[in-house]
Amino acid sequence: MDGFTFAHFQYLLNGLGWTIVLSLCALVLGAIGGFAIMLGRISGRRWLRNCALAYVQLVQGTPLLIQMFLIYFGLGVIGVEVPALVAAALAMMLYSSAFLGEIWRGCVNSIARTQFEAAEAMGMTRWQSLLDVILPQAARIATPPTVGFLVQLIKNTSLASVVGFLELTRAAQVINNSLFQPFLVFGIAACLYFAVCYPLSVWSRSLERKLNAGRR
Amino acid sequence: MPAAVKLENVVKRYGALEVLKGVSFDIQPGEVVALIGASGSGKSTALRCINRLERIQQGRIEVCGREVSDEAIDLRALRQEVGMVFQSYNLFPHMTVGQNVMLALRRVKKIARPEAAEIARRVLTQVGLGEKYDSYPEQLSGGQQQRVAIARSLAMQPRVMLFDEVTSALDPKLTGEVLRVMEDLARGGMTMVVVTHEMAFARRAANRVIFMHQGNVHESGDASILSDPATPELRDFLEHDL
Amino acid sequence: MPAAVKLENVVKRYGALEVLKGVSFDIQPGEVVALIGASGSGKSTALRCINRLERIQQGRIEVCGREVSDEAIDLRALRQEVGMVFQSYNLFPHMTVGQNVMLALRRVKKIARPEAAEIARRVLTQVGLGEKYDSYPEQLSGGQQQRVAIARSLAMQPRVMLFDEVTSALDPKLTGEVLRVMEDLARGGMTMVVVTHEMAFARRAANRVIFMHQGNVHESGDASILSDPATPELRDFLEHDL
Amino acid sequence: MRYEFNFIALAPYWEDFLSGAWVTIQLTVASVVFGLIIGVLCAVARRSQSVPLRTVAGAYVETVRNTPFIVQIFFIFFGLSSVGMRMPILIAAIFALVINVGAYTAEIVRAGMEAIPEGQIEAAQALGLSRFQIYRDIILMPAIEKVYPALTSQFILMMLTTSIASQISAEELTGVANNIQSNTFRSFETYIVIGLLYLVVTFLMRGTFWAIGLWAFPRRRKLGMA
Amino acid sequence: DLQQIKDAGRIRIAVAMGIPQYSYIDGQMQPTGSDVETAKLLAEDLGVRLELVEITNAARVPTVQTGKADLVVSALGITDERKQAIDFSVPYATLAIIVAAPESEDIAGYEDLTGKRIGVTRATTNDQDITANTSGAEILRFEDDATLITAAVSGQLDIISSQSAVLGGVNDKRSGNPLETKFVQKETNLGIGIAKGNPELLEWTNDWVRTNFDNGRLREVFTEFHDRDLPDDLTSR
Ligand SMILES: Nc1ncnc2c1ncn2[C@@H]1O[C@H](COP(=O)(O)OP(=O)(O)OP(=O)(O)O)[C@@H](O)[C@H]1O
Ligand SMILES: Nc1ncnc2c1ncn2[C@@H]1O[C@H](COP(=O)(O)OP(=O)(O)OP(=O)(O)O)[C@@H](O)[C@H]1O
Ligand SMILES: [Mg+2]
Ligand SMILES: [Mg+2]
Repeated sequence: MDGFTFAHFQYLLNGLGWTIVLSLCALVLGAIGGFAIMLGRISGRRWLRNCALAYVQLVQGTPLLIQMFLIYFGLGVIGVEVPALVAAALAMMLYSSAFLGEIWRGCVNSIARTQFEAAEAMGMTRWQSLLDVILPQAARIATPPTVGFLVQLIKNTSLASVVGFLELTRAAQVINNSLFQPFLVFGIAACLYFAVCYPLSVWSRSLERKLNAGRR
Repeated sequence: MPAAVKLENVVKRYGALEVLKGVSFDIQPGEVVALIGASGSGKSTALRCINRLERIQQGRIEVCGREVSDEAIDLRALRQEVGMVFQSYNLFPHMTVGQNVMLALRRVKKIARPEAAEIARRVLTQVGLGEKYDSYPEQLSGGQQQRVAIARSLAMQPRVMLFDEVTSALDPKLTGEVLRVMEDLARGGMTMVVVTHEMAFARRAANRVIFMHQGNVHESGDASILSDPATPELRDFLEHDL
Repeated sequence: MPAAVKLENVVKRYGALEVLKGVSFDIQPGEVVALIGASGSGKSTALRCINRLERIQQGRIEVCGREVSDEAIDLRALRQEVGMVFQSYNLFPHMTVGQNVMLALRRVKKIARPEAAEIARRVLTQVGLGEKYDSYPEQLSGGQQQRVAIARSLAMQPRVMLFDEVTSALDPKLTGEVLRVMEDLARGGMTMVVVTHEMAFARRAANRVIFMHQGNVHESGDASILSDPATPELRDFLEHDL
Repeated sequence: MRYEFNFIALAPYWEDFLSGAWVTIQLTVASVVFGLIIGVLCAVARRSQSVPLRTVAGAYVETVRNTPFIVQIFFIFFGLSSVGMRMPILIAAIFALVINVGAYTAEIVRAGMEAIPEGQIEAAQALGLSRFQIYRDIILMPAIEKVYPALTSQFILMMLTTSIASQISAEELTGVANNIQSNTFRSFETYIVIGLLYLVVTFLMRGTFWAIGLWAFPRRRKLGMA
Repeated sequence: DLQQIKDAGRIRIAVAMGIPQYSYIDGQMQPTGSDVETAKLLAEDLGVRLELVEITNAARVPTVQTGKADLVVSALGITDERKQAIDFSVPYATLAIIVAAPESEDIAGYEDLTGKRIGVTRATTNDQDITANTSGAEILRFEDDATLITAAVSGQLDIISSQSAVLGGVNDKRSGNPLETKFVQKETNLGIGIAKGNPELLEWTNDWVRTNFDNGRLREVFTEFHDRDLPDDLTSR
């Protein structure tokens, strides 16, 4: 057991690859789910609103780790065989859809109700008003918090190790288990995370500034 | 000929607060009616009930022969008859002036793009904004925005227009321009209900004045009631007019 | 006796845009001056320069004998002399009406709470809002908010008050009330600068009228210039007044 | 179905579950309080005129926000003991959590401050208030009120993050769950139980934040916005 | 089941990576250790391809319980409680667990741990043993051996309970004041875990363990990594 080698670094990069794949899955699937949750949360139907709210509360109220575990092994228990990637993607989708749904609902709500009224007063349907008038405006406000959430999501993919994913954090743990040099190994892992997340953070903030400037 | 707008004993409550307490009035086709009254007397609420942005608790509202208070009313059809210009314009900030005007033409009336664009240009020219077609709302002054809002409603060729304080915060010159547009419309036979707090404007624009007081129609008549009010409330309201 | 407010050749630029192009005027203690002019002519900017919310690029401004354009000026002292009522009120939404009025009394003048509360009640009563002491701004109608903003400035007993379009969006009755408050203040000897786009208001409130046009003082004189303008620009501006 | 659920097997461990929940709550409360203080200070620092102050605060916020918590907690726990500071586990965990949540809080509060309309500040200036007074009375409280829902969510997320403190041997809910399931091998049952306990803690937190909001922002109560 | 494994031509064996000497990653980033090599032998003899399922400590039992893997060969001690959840083969190896501390500490048995701060790896036999036999000790439970070692190296801890193989790693990194074995807690029998309801697979595995223990292959693999021998009577314990 000697020092940190290039092979170790490749192993970490490989882990980073999985981290990115999982994050993209979570983002894409979560965006679809989150859109549905957002629609549910602003729906005119009370039962739909309540269902969406209950979903959000449930998912936001339990750790992702436990959700992963219950989905991966839980589906196994009831006899549904899912590959780890599917289970992890499913759990991340549930998780991110709850958060994205809430973020987007906030953005839609922050578009003044009068915009809805103006559209409806011209005879447009609710759906047309949403698509043509509300969403394009909400999308602008929603970009910074969505990117901000994505940064957190990338780091949370580390929890997928419980279902056997060798993503970046787990790869670092495995290496540390043979090298016992936590500062070095985790330091490098932290740098890799930083290299991915920081540009996103910067981008998110420049977007925020641009949008704020537009509003003043 | 049926009334263009008819309210019968309309009651509107927000929770415990009764905002309209049994309002009745008729507006004939082609009439221009000014709705005046103190702040909080229910003028905006009355307009909003007329095009069913609010539901009423009692009474009836009829617009161009349609029963507005009917639960099963076809809202889209109603709103093609009734245009509304909001106090705060409510333009869509992410669309150009042209797109603002075209939107409902294309989505509601399903008019093809080139034709809709042509209509948009025409009504914008009518309100003196032909050259602002490609500007965004925030690039316009207040008065220009207000006129875009008017054009946006006009493009749909409604039979009734509801104006909510369209000249607040405009300087005299811009107020004059809006007034001119409305006079054109009146000549074209459009029915209009105008909420305003500028008495000079009411006097000039309206055939008839309705004075609201604490959720009721308190006095109404032609513009002469503004110089010769019958009730002490209207007299008190006007007293401070400069 | 020195002028209460004195501008000498004031130039104010935003980047390349020259908004004030060498404005000069004097206002004597106790005078009420109406500042009129088209939208964008620089009226609000002039007010903001007077209490140093904006720095100027050239010229001098003096308020009650203090050199405003001096870099080392004691801003807090200046602002105890000059009160400002903003066009958009700018009440603090998280405080009650009473707290809004008391804030500066307690923080700036270091007046104890009970005494400050008493002053707040008194000025609120003066503007007819005694019973709104515990309400929050958003529970008030527009006119009431405007009067709270006036009370908030008044409580500090400034020697000069700057009013930026304080009567837009008020109905005649409320406009009349605000006018009455201002007349009281004028009788008390307060110096006031009033930006307005309502000519009737200017006519009634002001001893003197200053007409701004494209960043310059274009014409000034007593209220009679409103009926008998000397320059074609002022004539054009007034032409549309109803 | 091959698996038979057996929650009875967990019954002897109920005290352990509760003590785990209690540790989680302690970690959470301490981190919320100190995290909020750090966050507000950093938000103010990031808006200050002083370049060094801004840079330091910015570097802290960016470093923490863009690296995973587990790395941070390792560095703090083992890093400090390497230089001879051996502190109780709970304190070390709280220290790491505060540093983490402080950075997120700083960003949220800063966004709230930036959303205060310029006119509010001008009005306060025109009344003669000093910079400090304006910060305290006109910017900070309304900013926190504006972002209160976002803060609540962030603190709940942080509460869920405390589970990582089990890595450095804190006996909070997740750590306790791992102990119990290694004894009983009733993994699902254990995870379901702690899932429910986390939900309970979440609801407690939401309730507490709601109550604090009522007290701290009387306007919301009076206007029925809460 | 056994037939299904043969039909599929591959066997899935779960291994928790990161148990020093039993399963870890070598310099070429290849999994190795006594458990990994045992798994390779087993697959070879069954005549199927080996598919290693790399998991975490906590997931060892659920992974076979829910059929994510056919077997778990991962330093899993045979206990009565675990037997209720899964089936075990006869023992194929042992885990010697010890208490270690610097020379200066005067520790000879569990009772000397009272009032001391001792580190263990969570969810292991050590953890259970120390928890059951000490009173008044401050027990720190870390999620894996590496974290425990780091704690001992960085000075958070002086006393650890772990498997003997860990000691080398600790003393390599620890600056002075090396840890030494104070007493042996016990030697736990390790079994191969199988989901309940697979009698054929269980039987085949038992036969395989006995055969290969007797012919010395399993003992060879073990000694290669652990510097000690397995007891002779292991498979009949
Ligand atoms: N959504 C609402 N919920 C509760 N009360 C409301 C609501 N909308 C309006 N009100 C109340 O109804 C009353 C009438 O409001 P309305 O907007 O119709 O007044 P208005 O005559 O248009 O006054 P203004 O001249 O100030 O615009 C007011 O007292 C107002 O507070
Ligand atoms: N912060 C700023 N940056 C750039 N330009 C500005 C800024 N503030 C004002 N202006 C410009 O300065 C000019 C004068 O503005 P000002 O607000 O003084 O006009 P005003 O006379 O008060 O008009 P109104 O009657 O519409 O209030 C306008 O053209 C405006 O666009
Ligand atoms: Mg209104
Ligand atoms: Mg202005």
